Amino acid sequence: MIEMKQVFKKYPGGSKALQGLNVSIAQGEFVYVVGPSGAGKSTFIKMLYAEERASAGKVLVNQVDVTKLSARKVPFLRRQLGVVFQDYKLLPKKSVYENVAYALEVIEKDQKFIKQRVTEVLKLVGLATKAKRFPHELSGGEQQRVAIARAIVNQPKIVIADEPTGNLDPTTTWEVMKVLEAINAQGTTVIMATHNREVVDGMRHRVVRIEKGRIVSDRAGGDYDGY
Amino acid sequence: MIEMKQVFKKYPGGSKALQGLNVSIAQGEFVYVVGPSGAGKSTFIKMLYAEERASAGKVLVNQVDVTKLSARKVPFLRRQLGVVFQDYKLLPKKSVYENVAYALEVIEKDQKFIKQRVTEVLKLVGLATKAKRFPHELSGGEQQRVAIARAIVNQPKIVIADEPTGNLDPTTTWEVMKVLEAINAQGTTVIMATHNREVVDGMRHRVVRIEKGRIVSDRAGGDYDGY
Amino acid sequence: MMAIKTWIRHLRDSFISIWRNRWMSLASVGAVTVTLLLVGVFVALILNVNKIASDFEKDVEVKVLIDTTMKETKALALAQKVKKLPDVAEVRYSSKEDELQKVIDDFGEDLSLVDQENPLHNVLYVKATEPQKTADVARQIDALKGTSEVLYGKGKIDKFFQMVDTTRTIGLVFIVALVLMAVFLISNTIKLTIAARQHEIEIMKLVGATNNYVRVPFMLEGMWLGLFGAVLPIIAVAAGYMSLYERLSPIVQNEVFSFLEPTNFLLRLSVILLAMGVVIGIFGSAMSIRKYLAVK
Amino acid sequence: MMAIKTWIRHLRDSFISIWRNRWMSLASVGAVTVTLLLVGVFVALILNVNKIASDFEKDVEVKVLIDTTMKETKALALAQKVKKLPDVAEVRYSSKEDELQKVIDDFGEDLSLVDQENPLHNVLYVKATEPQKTADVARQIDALKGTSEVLYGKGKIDKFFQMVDTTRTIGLVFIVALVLMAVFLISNTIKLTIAARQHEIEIMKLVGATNNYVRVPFMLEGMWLGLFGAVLPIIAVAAGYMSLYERLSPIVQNEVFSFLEPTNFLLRLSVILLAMGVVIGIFGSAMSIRKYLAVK
Ligand SMILES: Nc1ncnc2c1ncn2[C@@H]1O[C@H](COP(=O)(O)OP(=O)(O)OP(=O)(O)O)[C@@H](O)[C@H]1O
Ligand SMILES: Nc1ncnc2c1ncn2[C@@H]1O[C@H](COP(=O)(O)OP(=O)(O)OP(=O)(O)O)[C@@H](O)[C@H]1O
Ligand SMILES: [Mg+2]
Ligand SMILES: [Mg+2]
Repeated sequence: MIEMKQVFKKYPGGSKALQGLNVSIAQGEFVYVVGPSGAGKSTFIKMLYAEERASAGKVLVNQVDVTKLSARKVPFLRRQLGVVFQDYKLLPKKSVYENVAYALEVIEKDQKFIKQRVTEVLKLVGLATKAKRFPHELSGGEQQRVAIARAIVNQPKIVIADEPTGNLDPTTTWEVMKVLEAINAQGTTVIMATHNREVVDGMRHRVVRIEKGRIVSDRAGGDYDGY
Repeated sequence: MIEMKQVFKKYPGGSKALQGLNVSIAQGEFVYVVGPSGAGKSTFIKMLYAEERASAGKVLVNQVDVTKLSARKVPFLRRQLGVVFQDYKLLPKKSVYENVAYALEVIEKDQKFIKQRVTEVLKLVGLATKAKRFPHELSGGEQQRVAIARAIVNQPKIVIADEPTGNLDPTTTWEVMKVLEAINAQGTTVIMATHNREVVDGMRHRVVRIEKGRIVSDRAGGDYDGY
Repeated sequence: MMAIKTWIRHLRDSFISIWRNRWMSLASVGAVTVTLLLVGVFVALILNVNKIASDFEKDVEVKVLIDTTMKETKALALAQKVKKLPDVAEVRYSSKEDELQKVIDDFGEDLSLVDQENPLHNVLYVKATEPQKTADVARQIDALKGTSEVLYGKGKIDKFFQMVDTTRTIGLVFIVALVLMAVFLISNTIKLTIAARQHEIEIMKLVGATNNYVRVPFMLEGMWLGLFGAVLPIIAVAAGYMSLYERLSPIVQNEVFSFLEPTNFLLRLSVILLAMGVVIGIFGSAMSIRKYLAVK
Repeated sequence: MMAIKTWIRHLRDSFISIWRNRWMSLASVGAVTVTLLLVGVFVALILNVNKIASDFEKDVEVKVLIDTTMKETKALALAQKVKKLPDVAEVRYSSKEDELQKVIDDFGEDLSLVDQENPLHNVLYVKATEPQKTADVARQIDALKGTSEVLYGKGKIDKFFQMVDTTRTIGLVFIVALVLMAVFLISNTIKLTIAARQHEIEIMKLVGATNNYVRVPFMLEGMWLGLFGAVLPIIAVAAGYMSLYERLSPIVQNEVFSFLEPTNFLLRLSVILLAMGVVIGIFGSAMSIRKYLAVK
């Protein structure tokens, strides 16, 4: 389903974020990506939806090599994925509702369906009453939950979340994790970069640890520190 | 030092973020502010440096009522505080070095002093090698540490940090906490909104819990859940 | 190609976006308005100057002095003959008495006191179909019997034609330059408003929008900005021109020139201004957005 | 008030900012360039048209027909007398032979064949110090002995003066309108570039910068944008005007009008363009930034 082979990424500035990363993730898996700040977790994730292109190596998503994907086809790759960005990336001039709806509008869903589905997802993340707010009128955690809602709204086969609980209190974190568990139980692949030891240790799944651009440990049902 | 009396905050949209908040923090204290997402922690903090003005009540910082402070005097209030914003608020067109230096430039420090002090602080947060990078060329946790460096660079009497470790791994979190402990030991007041149970429980200080815009518990040396 | 519901969405988004960015929208519309006003006013001015220059040019005529020996009836026959020559547009006969009156008008009454026979010729004034053919016509007439002299100010007229031509060329250069400047200013403004929204465009692409899906609402927005920006200039230029035309036309009605007739002229000018606003709005948006659409 | 090191910092920041926002800076400079070019070219044009109109106006003269009985020497004495009248600037004597030659030039040789005494008058051509005093002067001369008739085209001249005045007024209106438009377009562009950086301004304020500390680099930046934007128009207008002046002046050197002499005129125009760029740049920035400086 997802496979990376000897992936290197060197940013224009010169920093080597990925240095020969190999990993393979099957459909339906739930994978935590952990590691120190600046280890390359976000870069690894950005490879998958082509926000950044690999300097060398192969990145296969659903049998397609993302590194060779033409610019025209990138949007169609992204529609198969739901991404929670580390910095949320909400559209500042669109309301909460519109932000979430946008992901369905680009795939030309019907207005009626959009309305129903967006309302449903907003309820799921506890923001039903804030649909008409604009991002700058929300608390940090609320913004983060909008980003999560947008990522899952079109029921993608793969959900990629970069530090999706950094601004959430333990209770809300737990609710969001239950949502991710639920969609994973329905067969969705979930890849989640996180620093939250409590989550990783409390809800056991495969843990991939990245350090200095390389995978240093990878074990199913492991804990945050790699045991 | 810091005192709030019956503070209410109603945002233009109509949401009531603070509903009669009373608190008093002495010089040199270390206070965690905890509570669920959307409880009003950031709003509480924004009152202190006048990013938002209270709808009613008194906010005293160093004997000055912030709610009545004229626009001209606000910058001088802010110079006495070091603030880590929840969304970092780094200047996108300034390098890491320049972002941190800016807080010293506005108080018209000498170039030589600035250079020495900024270098020192960047080393403290582990970013000495990334001084010339721009914010968008940093990882999430690196950006967060730049924000922390900027907040402490002018050795303010009060440091206010809104969720300063949300994007940091446990190790880096621990290093940052040690920095905050150290400046607190030197007599600086530290007020920190956080969701990190590990931190709150592991490094005991006064814990103020906000829920629905009110303080629901306030105990010295308490743990995250208010015991 | 694109579903109707998608078009409706784009249309809705373009309006919402103009409203939510109303501060910037207003600035853009303002810039378009001022620029098109400039274009409208100067184009109207320049085209009228050109028209007037051409009117003067068309007024150039050949003066044919008829043999003093020729009788008036024969002279009129000659006029008919001249009229039939190729490239001759108009022939006007002026008797020697008329001519004397002119001399008197110009040089004082004392000439009329001269108590002798009128020494002047009967005269034909001839206009060529095109001013540039004046010299040709003069030569042909000179070859006819009964003409004692053919005057048309040789060198002077060439110089005059040259001046009119220069005026016209300069006018056209000005119009082209103005239009180019307008294109630059308007698309530049639109570029700035779009640059300010670069971040939004990137996000749209990151959540799976195709280039077209991102581009269309921006292009529609550019279209509206151009359209709204064209309205005021059109009204102002039309109203201003009509009022000036009505005030100035009576004053110059006995002169050899006249101003461009408003109805037709204003209609065309309005269409041009509107088209400029809309086209530059659409393409300005499309161009400016391109660099932000490139996938990294 | 502000320390020198702070000024140096602001200066440095303004340059750095222009460079880091080079894309927007270029767009702004481009807009300023085009706008000032427009102003420069049209101001040069309009001022020359006004100059030419005035030249024509100054060419208006009174034609005094001297009694045929008066001898030439006496006529010259009369000329001296007229010269001393108030408001008279210039007196030119033209003998009746000269006058006859003119008639012949205008109406064909046949008049010269008239084998009788020249029926024309000796003539004085008189210019008033100011064209508007022509009527006065004419009246005074009429009162003198020895003048048989004083011609100055009464109604016609008034109409001509009126036309010249209208031209001049329209010219001034155009210049004022152009300048206002330029002010709007330039400050509008600067407004857009600053609006795009609203977020930065807010952050600066949040970390303790005073309004002035935030404002000054932006104002300096505006100044540079205006300054850089004025360079090209100044060069283009100066070079263009000088080359046109050199090419056209010989052609019109025998006419009653001439163009504005370049040295002085261009110097002033350049100063004006530069001042416009710089002043609008500075104040445009200062104005646009104001609303983002308001503390919440
Ligand atoms: N656009 C960029 N240009 C240059 N260097 C970059 C860029 N983005 C990231 N980097 C660098 O690449 C390295 C890996 O960054 P990445 O964002 O992948 O880290 P991360 O593991 O997500 O860290 P965090 O937990 O702090 O978010 C870091 O050292 C960072 O400074
Ligand atoms: N600018 C605003 N306009 C309207 N409502 C706002 C605005 N900012 C915050 N709010 C609302 O006020 C409430 C408190 O917000 P605040 O940011 O203080 O929460 P918080 O405790 O910091 O939450 P988090 O932990 O998620 O950051 C929330 O319900 C939020 O939606
Ligand atoms: Mg990251
Ligand atoms: Mg908050």
